[in-house]
Amino acid sequence: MPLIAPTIEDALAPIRDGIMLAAPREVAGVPMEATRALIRKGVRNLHLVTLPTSSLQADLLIGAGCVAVLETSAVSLGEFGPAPRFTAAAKSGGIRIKDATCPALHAAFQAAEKGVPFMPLRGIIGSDLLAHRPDWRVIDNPFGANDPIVVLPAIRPDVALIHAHMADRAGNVWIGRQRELATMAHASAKTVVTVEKIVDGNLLDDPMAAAGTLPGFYIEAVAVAENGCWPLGLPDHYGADLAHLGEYARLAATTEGFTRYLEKYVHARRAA
Amino acid sequence: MPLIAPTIEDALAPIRDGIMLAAPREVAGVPMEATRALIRKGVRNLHLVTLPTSSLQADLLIGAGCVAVLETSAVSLGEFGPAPRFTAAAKSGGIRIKDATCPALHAAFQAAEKGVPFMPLRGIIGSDLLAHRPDWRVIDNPFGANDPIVVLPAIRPDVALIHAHMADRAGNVWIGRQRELATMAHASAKTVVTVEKIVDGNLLDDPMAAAGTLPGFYIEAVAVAENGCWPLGLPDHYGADLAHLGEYARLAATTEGFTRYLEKYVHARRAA
Amino acid sequence: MQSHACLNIDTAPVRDEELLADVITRVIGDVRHIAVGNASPIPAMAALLARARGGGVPYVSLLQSRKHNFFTDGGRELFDCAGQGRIDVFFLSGGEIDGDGNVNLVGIGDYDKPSVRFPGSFGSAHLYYVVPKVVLFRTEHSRRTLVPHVSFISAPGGNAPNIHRPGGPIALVTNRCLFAFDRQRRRFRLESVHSGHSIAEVAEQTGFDYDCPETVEVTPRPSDETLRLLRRVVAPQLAEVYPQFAAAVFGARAP
Amino acid sequence: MQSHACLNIDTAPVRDEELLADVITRVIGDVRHIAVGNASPIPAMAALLARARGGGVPYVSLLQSRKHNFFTDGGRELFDCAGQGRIDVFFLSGGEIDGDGNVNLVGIGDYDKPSVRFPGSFGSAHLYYVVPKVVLFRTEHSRRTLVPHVSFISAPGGNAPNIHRPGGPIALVTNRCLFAFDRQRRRFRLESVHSGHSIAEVAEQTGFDYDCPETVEVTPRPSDETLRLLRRVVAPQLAEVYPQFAAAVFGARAP
Repeated sequence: MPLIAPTIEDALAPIRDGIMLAAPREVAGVPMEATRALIRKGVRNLHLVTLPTSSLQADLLIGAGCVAVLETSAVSLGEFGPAPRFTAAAKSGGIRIKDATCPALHAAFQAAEKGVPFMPLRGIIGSDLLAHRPDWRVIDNPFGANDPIVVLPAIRPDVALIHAHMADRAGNVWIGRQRELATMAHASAKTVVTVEKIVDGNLLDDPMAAAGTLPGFYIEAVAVAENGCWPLGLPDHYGADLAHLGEYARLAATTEGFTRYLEKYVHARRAA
Repeated sequence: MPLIAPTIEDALAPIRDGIMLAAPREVAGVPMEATRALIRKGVRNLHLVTLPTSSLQADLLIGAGCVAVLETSAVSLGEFGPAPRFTAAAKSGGIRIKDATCPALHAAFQAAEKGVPFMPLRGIIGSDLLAHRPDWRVIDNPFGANDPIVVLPAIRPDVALIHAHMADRAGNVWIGRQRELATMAHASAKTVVTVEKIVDGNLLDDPMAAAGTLPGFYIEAVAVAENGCWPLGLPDHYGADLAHLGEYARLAATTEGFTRYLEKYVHARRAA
Repeated sequence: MQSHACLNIDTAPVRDEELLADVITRVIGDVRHIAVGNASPIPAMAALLARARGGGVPYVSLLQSRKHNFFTDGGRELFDCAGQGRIDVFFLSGGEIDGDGNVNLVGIGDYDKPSVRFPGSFGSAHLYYVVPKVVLFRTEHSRRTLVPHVSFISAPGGNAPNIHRPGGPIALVTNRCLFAFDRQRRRFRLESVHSGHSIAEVAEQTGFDYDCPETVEVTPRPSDETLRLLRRVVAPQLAEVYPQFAAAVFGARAP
Repeated sequence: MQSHACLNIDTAPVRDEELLADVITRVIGDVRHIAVGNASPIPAMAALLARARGGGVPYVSLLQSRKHNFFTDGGRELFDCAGQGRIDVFFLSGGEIDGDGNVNLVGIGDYDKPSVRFPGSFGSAHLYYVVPKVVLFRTEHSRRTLVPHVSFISAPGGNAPNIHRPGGPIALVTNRCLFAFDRQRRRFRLESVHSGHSIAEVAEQTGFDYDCPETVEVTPRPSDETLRLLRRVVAPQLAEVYPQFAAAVFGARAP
């Protein structure tokens, strides 16, 4: 049975130095409160894999020195410009980047979900991505003739860390339309979740709610983190804090500014 | 935009002789009223592919002479015993059977959903299924050494025919937990739906409903068929008519009995 | 009917189905997740019994149930879950089962015009390979069902060493006895004979060769506590998915 | 602010963004489904304009929108949908774009220690291959962005004939002009130059070779009806996904 953890810190216990950690895309409800707790915990050498892209979360973890390897299709602050700590680390060689393309990450997680060693994907051939991904291969389509196709090895993260609107006491988590969070949990050995709230009853008992529910069976621990995506938004529930994101973009443009940001918004603020 | 069809017959227009028709598993809400309408329409030479199994629906279509090729992991009446018309047709060679195994059909539909030509699957090697499926291949796992693995070609049906609890006027269909119905629609060129009712408003506007909704984008036509799964059940809504299924099993045991069944329950009864 | 059932519920004699469910539960041992496929009421009883004993542990997934089934990702989730290594126990039956642990769910005779046709292979050609503990189950123990060699291998009892196969059969439970399966040797061994049946009868009714130790125990009778759980907790749960079976065996209806 | 915007809404001069959206909408033509990825406000304007003109047709999917997005199968649905051949139009940009139609979204210089790093390839290395009409879009038209050869090919403009590739580029829209792309020849042709810009300026600012006809038209001004739709219908819709952009360009906020 999933642990309904008293604190975010308790829930984060499975996230240790050196593991492969799966992170959701920037619009899927990003566990930012948990991310700040991870930085406070001082986790190091993460292999961070985003499904398939990231914004503030990856930039913050990279800037705080938590990441050794980053597997992603893109890291950007969107309307607020390039992700400054990601960009700086890439240019200095401070992290190793495994560049991917969005559907390749989706497919590789689905391979793990299905327990198969690989998944084929159209495209990619002729892209320089291939040259830098020796773990990707090109085979002949067994059902074609002279039809090369890329195959991608399964991605099996140690831990997936996600945020959602609500969970029940059996650890069932309502993820709504963010179906890739289910795939992420299926593909990962363990899944840690923060939620806005814990609700009474069982989400699986209501057919309408059940359709958007990730079963507790796949969940290691759940902790409450109200407003847990701040300063990003939670789809259908609250928007992003645009002023704060602007402040982040300005501060994180320099190492010194980023350090001040960390002190002010990460280290000085304990989890609520 | 999807057609909100005035009658089931109108919605079934895309289902013509000789097409590949995808059918849902026996517990996913089977469009039985539409199936009876198909029999009345006299459709012939279907390549019926079940995702992944079937019960009464396949037996009825086979018995009524609508099916030339059947691709399935199993056809059975469950507690009511073997599916008599399927069994008889198999023994007489009246239909060509492409025997599969459940996850192979799921994977092959997912291959079509993803636009890839094939999908790998563990297992199957050493099964006689392989010998009878020349369209399935064994390749070496490109990421392994001396590690044979089966690859399955994508299944791209011409039409998927499904039933669901409700749709809205934009043709969005609430399928709930029956996620394979989404995959079936994604994999198929066209999808025809019967529903218990058409509701006001847009299902995609409510995050809770949206999580279980198949967008109208994928839908060709929707028609209302109240109690449309009878005598099978619709999950979460109504159960199977056990007495009727018992009667079917008894009657369908012989050709004559099956003919009487068709006359009484299919030809004599027009769609409501 | 209800009051009549209540009077006798804890004292009625052990039913065959109860004995078999108890045997299966014992064979399964401690696990995290038991899944049960279509048309398997006695394995479903066993799984629900295991959970009743464990106070909610292990997870039980009855494929055709809404209540005893946490899957929300459609029909594929069972197989994906197994592929992930997250299903510990599954059950398979067969129109034919042979001494190599091969199961036949397809038919007998020429594939294109079989003399006997079974429903089809269901998920066997995948689950048999990836679920660590597959329990074979067949209530008709005869030379017709337990054969020297199956006519069609829906799923084999074993594979060459280079074939990825973390799973496979651990036992075969019939109406007469319990066989254990040795995966290394790909061979059954008679483990216990159910009360009222004999070693000689098993030999007579089994079409394949198997190992038979000098002494074979009688399958233990289910404990009173087990019978209580089966009758009071499991039977009503079972009635949701197997109404005809539950009514016939227990006189039980879904709560 | 609101009343001020209302006073001028239909008579304000044509904004650059409006011209570009209009050009893109024209390039797209009649289609069933336009999808727009991250950080693409002007392509999003164009897609919403196409739908406003069509009275609800074509389908428009703005990846970061909740309202203008029918996807319910998670982040993969966009790519699956494209793989199915159900997305007719997509937009790509690039830190660098070259005359072969190659786009670079990764960086410049040594891959392990680049002198410039872009966000990453997003879905380009798949969508560029499978979407029939990909419109390249870059508002900074300079020799820095439109280069002879990109440093890193995130996605190529073309492939060898044996590579499965139903999709690819049809045009490149910049702040100065519209290029059409000839897939057979893998080469751009100058199609029209926006008002206020010149053929000579385009030649001066473009780092790659392209075909330049004898006469090149001036990009037509958006019609009054187009401007009305952009300002009254599209701008408020855009504000949901691109609040900063919509506010800066139109003074518009989400309804």
